[in-house]
Amino acid sequence: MLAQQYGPLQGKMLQIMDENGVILQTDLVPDRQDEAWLESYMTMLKTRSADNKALQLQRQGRMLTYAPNTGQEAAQVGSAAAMAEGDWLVPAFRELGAWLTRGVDLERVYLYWYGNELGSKFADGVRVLPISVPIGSQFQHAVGIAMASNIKGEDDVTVAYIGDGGTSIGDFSEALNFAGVFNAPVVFIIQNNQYAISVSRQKQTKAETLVQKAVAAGIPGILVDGNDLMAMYAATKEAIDRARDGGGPTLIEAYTYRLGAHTTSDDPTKYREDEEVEKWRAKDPVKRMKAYLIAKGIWSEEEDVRLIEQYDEEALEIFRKVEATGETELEDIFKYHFAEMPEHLQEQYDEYVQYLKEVE
Amino acid sequence: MLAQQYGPLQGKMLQIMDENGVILQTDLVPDRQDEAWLESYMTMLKTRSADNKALQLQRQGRMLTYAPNTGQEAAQVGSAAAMAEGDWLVPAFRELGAWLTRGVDLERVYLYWYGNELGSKFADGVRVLPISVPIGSQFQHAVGIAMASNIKGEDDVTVAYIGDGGTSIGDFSEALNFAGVFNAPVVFIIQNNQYAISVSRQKQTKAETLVQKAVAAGIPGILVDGNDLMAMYAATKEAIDRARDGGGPTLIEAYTYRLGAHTTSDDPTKYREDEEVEKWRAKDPVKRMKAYLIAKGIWSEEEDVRLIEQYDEEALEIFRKVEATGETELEDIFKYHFAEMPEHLQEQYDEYVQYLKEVE
Amino acid sequence: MAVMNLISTINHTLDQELERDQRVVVFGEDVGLEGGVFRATVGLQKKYGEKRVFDTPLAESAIVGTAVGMAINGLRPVAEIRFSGFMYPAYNQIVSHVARMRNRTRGRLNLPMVIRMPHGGGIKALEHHSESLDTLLGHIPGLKVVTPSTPYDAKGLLLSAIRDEDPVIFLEPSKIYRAFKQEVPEEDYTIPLGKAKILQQGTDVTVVSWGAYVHEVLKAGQLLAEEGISLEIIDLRTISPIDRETIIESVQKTGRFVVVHEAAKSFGPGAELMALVNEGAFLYLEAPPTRIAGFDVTIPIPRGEHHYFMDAKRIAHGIRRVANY
Amino acid sequence: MAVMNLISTINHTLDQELERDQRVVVFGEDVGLEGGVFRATVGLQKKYGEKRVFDTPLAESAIVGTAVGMAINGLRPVAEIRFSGFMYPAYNQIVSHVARMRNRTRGRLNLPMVIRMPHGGGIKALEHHSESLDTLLGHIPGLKVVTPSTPYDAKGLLLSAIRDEDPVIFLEPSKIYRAFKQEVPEEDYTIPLGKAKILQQGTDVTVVSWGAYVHEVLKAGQLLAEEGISLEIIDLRTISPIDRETIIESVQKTGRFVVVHEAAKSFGPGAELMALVNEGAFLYLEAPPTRIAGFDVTIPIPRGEHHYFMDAKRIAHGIRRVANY
Ligand SMILES: Cc1ncc(C[n+]2csc(CCOP(=O)(O)OP(=O)(O)O)c2C)c(N)n1
Ligand SMILES: Cc1ncc(C[n+]2csc(CCOP(=O)(O)OP(=O)(O)O)c2C)c(N)n1
Ligand SMILES: [Mg+2]
Ligand SMILES: [Mg+2]
Repeated sequence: MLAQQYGPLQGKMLQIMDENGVILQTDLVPDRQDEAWLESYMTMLKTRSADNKALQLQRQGRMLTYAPNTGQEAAQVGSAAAMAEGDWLVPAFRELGAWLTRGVDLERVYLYWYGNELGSKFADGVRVLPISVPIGSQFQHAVGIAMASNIKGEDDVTVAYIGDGGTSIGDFSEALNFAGVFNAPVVFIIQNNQYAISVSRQKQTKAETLVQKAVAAGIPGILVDGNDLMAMYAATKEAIDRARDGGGPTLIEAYTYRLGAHTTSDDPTKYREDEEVEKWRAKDPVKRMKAYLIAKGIWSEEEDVRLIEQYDEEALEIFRKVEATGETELEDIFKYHFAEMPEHLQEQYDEYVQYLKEVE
Repeated sequence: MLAQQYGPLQGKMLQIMDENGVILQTDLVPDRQDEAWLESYMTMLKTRSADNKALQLQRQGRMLTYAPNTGQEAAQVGSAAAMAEGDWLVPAFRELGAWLTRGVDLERVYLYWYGNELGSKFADGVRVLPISVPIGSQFQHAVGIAMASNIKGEDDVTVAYIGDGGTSIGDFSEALNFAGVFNAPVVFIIQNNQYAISVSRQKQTKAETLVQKAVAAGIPGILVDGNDLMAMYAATKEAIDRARDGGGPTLIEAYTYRLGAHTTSDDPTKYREDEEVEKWRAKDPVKRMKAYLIAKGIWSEEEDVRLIEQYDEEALEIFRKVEATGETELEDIFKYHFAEMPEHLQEQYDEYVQYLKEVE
Repeated sequence: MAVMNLISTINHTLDQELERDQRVVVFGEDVGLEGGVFRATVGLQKKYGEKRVFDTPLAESAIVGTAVGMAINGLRPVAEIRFSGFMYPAYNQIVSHVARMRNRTRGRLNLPMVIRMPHGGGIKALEHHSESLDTLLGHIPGLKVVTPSTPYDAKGLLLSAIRDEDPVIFLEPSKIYRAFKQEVPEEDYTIPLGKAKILQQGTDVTVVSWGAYVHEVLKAGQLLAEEGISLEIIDLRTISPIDRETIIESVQKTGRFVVVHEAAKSFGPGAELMALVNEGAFLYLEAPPTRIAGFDVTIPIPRGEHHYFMDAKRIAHGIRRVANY
Repeated sequence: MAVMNLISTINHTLDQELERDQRVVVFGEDVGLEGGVFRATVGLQKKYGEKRVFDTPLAESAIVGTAVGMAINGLRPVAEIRFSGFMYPAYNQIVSHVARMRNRTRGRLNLPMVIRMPHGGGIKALEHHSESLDTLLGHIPGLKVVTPSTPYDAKGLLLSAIRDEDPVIFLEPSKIYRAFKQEVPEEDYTIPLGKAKILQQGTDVTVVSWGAYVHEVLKAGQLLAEEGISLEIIDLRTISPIDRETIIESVQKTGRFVVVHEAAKSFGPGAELMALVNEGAFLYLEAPPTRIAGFDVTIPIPRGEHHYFMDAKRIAHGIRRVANY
C-alpha cells in the first residue's frame, strides 16, 4: 500500500517519474493505457493554455480577476483523472485542471472569473461543487456528501481540494475528524503550493509535512510529488479505491508550487525570490510529462505546438462568448434565493424596475 | 525527555505510581518534598469534598447546577501544582482541582455554579481565566496570553485545559497550530475523561490517542496516566520548563475518567455501564495517593478522616456565605459592559428602576 | 390525537418524518444514543438505526457543514445545535453556504435542510444557553427562520420546514419545552412558513410577539382586558420572511403597534417590525410604534436572569402606555 | 500636515501608535512581510520587528481568539481580518468572548483590542468580499463598532479605538480606500467614539449614513439642493452605540428622516435608526421615517454589482419622495 510506504511519518515522498520524465519506479507505474496518459497530458496543456489566456485577458482589462494554477496541473489532473463517473469533486478555488478533467466547461470557469454567478452553475450531471471562497469550508461539504453516499448505500467517492494555507483553519481539522469517525468515502487533497498569498508554508505551521495532519484524525495519509502526474494518479486512485471499498478517508499532500501570482492582483516578487521560482520551474509538471510521452513515441514537439495553438484559440473563443454575455440580468440577483421569491423580495425587485423606468 | 519516551507515537503512557500507590519507576519520581506531595494530596481531598458538597447541595435544590470532577483530581492538581507564580491558568469548565491549586477561592467557584457572575471575578493577582463555556474557545486565549509573554519578553507560562470532546472543534486545532508557529510558551492539557456528555471518546475521533493530535501542529506531546498525581506533575513540569526555556508548546493527554455525571442534569446510566465505572473507580487518583502517603508514613487514616470532615464543613460554610448573597444586583447586569456605561444603557437601566418603583 | 408538550411533539414529528421519508437524517451532539439533552430525539436511533439518527463529534461548524453536503447529495438533514449559543461556531457555514448555495449556483444546488436549536432563555442555565438569534439569522438573505409557540404549531411548522426545498432554521423556545400540553393530531399536517397567526382579535393595540413570549403577551392581554384595553395579538411564527400583510392590516385597524421580544433591543427584531409598520401604516399611527424588548446587555446567568426577562405585568405596563398615548 | 488617502492614513496611524505605545501589536494574514493585501501595514514590520507586526496562519478565529489573550496579558492588539466576509469564522470569539469578557468577570478583565477589517463592497471583488456587518456586530452588547468616511476621521477614530479600554470593531470602507485624499494632521488627535458628525446643515430632511455611502449622500444632497430641497446630512461614524441625540435633534428640526445604507434592508441597521426616530421624535414626523437600503439579497459578484449599489441619483430619488411626502 502506497499510503503505508509514503505515509505521514515515513519521511518519504512518492515519486514515480523524475523531473525529466524518466520513470524512477517502474513497478509503481499505474496500470493505465497510453491513450489515457496522453489524454491527461492534453488536459494539462489545455489547463495551461486557459490559464495563460486568462492572465493575458486580465492584463488587457477584459477578465475581472483570476487565480492562476500554472505549476499545479499534475496535482489537479492526476488526482481528478483517478475518479470514476459518479464521484463528486469539491474544489477550493484554483482547481482548473480538476474541473476540466471532470467535465466542467471552460466557459463556466471563465464566467466565474469574469464576475458572473452563472460561472457556478455547472451542467446537470456534473458532480462538481462551485468554488468555495471561505477557505477550508468546502471540506465539510465534501464529508457530508461522502457521508450521504454511505447512508444511501451508494459507492460514490468524494474528492476535495484545499491549499496549504487552508490546513490552518478549524474547518479543515473538523472535517478530517468527522470523516474518520464516520468512515466517510472521501479523499482530501492538499495542494501544498508553498504559499498562502504571501505567507510561506513554513510560517503556516510548524508541522514538518502537511500530510502529518492526518494523524490527528487517525486516518491514512500520503505525501506525493504533486508535479508528477503518475504519482498523483497512483496515490489518488489507491485512496479512491480504498474509500469505495469501505476503507474510509485518506489525506494526500501534493507537494507542488504555484509558479504564478496568487491572483492577478498579487505581486509575488514582494515575498519570494526569483531563484526559488526558477528552481521550481525546472520541476514543471507539464514539461516532464511531455518528455515522457515523446520518449515513449506517442507524442511529438510538433503535435505539442499545434495543440497548444489550438487550445489557445479555443480558450479565446470561449472567452469571447463569455464577454458577450455582458452584465448579469437584474432579475437574476433576486430570483434564486428561494424556490419561490418571497413577497418582500418581489416588491423590492418591482420597485427597482419601476424606478429604472422612471429615470430612463 | 519524557515527551520523547511517552510521545504521541510511542504507544506508551507515563505512569509513575500504580493503582495501589506503589512507585513503578523510582527514577521518574519528581524531585519534590514530601510536604509538597502532601499539600497536593490535601488539595485533591479538598476538591473532592467541595465536589461532594456541591452535588449534595444541588440535590437539595440549593445549588443551581454543577459539573463534578470526581476522578479527575490528579489530572488537575498534578498539572497545576507544576506551575510557578506568574504562570497563567486557562480552564475549560471542570477544573476545580486546578483552581484550588492556583488560589481561586472556593467561594468564587460556588458563586459561579450558584448562577452568579461574581463567580468569575477572581481576586486580583490570581492569573486564572474564567470558565469558558463555548468548548475549545479558551485554547486560543491561552495561546494569545503566551504569545504576549513572549512579545513582552516575560517568562511566564500558560497552562490550558480542554476535554476529550473539545479536541474535535476547530478552535483546538487552530490554537495548537498557532502555538507551534509562534513558539508560544503554553502547555495544553487534554483531560480525556472518556466522555463528552454521552458521546464516548471512541465516537469523538478515530485517532488512537488524543495526544497524537499534537503531530498535526508539529509540537511535542505526551500521554500520561491522568489518575497518577506524580506522572501528571512530572509531565507538566517538564513541559512548563521547556516552554519557559523557549522550547515552545506541549500537548498533554491526561488519560482519566469522569466518575460522576457530566453535570447535575445528566444521567450517565443512559450511556454507560456500571461495570465500566467500577473498573475506573479502582483507579481512583485520591485513593492511590493516600495509600502512597500512608505507606511513606507521612499520613494516616485518622488524619484523612478528620481532614475530610474539616473540608466538608468548610465547603458548607462557604456555600452558606454564597447562598446569603442572594440575587444579582440589578445594576450589575448593566454596569460592566463598558468602562463607562453608554447613554442608552443608562437610560434602559433608569427606566427599569423607575418601573420597579411604580409597580411597588 | 395525543396530548403532548412541545418537546415530545418535536420527537413525535421527527419520528413520523423519519418514517415517511427515507431521505431524512437526524444528528448532532448527544442526539443518537442518549436522545438529546432535552430528549428531543429519544428513541429515534433505536428505531431508525445509527445511519439515520446519530451522534456527531463536538463541532458545530462541521455539523452544519456536513449537513450542507448531505443536502447536496440527496438527503434531507435535520441537524441539531445543542443550544442557540453554540450556533456561533457554525455561523460561517450558515451565512456563507447554507444561505447562499442556491443563489450562488443560480438554482442548480438547493439545500433542503433544517437546523434545529433550543432558543432563548428563562431556563436558569449558564452563560451561552439563553441566546436570542432572531436578528443574527433574520438579517441573512436566503434563510427562513421559524419559531413555534405551541406544540400544535411546532408539528405543522417543523413538517413544513423539513419538506421545504430551502434551508430553514427552526428555533425551539426551550423555556416552554415542557411548560404545557396541547392536543396534537396524529396525522400529518403542515403550517405554511411565512404566515403569522392572529391569536386574539382586538381593537386598541396590535401586539406582535413569538416563541415563549407569546404566552406572556396573552397574559398581559388578559390583564389589560380587565382595564378595557383590547389587544390584537399576533404570533409571528416565522421571523423571516415576515408576514407583513397580517401585521400591517392589523395596525391599520388598531392604529397602535407594540412588538415584544426577548432579544436585545438595539438592532433587534423589534426594530425591523417597527420599520415595517412605518412603511406600511404610517398614516394610521396614533402612537409611536413601540418595542418592549430585552436590555442591551449580555443575558445574565440565573441569579440575575429575572432582571432580564419580562413578565406579563411589565409587558402590560409597556402596552398600557401605548394604549393611553 | 500631509495629504493622504484612507488606506495610507490607516498605515500612518498604526505607525504612530506602534511608535508611541509599546503595547500595541499588529497582525493578521499577510499583514507582516507583505504589508497587507491593501497595504494598510506596509513597512511596519520592517520598522517594528516581527514581534510586533506579524503574519498569522490562515485562521480568523485564532486571530481574534489570540488577540483576546494578548489583551488580557497586557498588550493592545490590533488584529486585521482580511475582508469583512471572513469575519464569520471568528464570530464565536467575537460574540462569546470579545464582547463579554468585561461583563463576565464583572470588570476584572477588560479587553483593549481593535479588530480592523475592510468593509462593504463596490470594489468589484468576488463573493464574500463585499459584506456589510453593521447589524451583525451592532446588535451584540459589549461591542463598539466604528466606521470612518474620510482619512481625517479615520486617524482620529482609529486612535480612539486603540486607546479605548474596551474592544472596538473598526470597519474600513474599502471602496474609498483610495478614492480621494485629504489633509491629515501629523500630530496626534482623537475623535470621540459614539459621536456622529453633521456634515451639512439643512432644514427639510435629515439623512443619516456612514462609510462609503456618505459620499453618495453628499452628492445626492447637491442634486436635491438644485431643486430647493435642503438636507441635513449626518455621518453616523459610530454604528454602535448610536449617537441618538444628534439624530433626534435634527429630526425634531426637519420633521423628516431618511437612512441610507449598504447592508441588506431587512433586520438591517436602518431599522434600528427608524426605531430610534420613532422613539425620540414621533410627534415631529411629517413623513414616515424611511430607509434607502440594500436589497435583501446576497451581494452580487461584479457583473451584477451595479444593480445592488446605489448612486447619488437613486438616493436622491428616494429622499425626494420623503421631502415631497
Ligand atoms: C476564511 C478565509 N480567510 C481569508 C481568505 C482570503 N484568502 C483568499 S486565498 C488565501 C490564501 C489561501 O492559501 P492556500 O490555502 O495555500 O491556497 P492557494 O491560494 O495557495 O491555492 C486567503 C488568505 C479567505 N478566502 N477565506
Ligand atoms: C461549542 C460548544 N458546543 C456544545 C457545548 C455543550 N457542551 C457542554 S459540555 C459538552 C461536552 C464536553 O465534553 P469534553 O470536552 O470531553 O469535556 P468534559 O465535559 O468531559 O469535561 C458539550 C457538548 C458547548 N458548551 N460548547
Ligand atoms: Mg497555497
Ligand atoms: Mg470529556
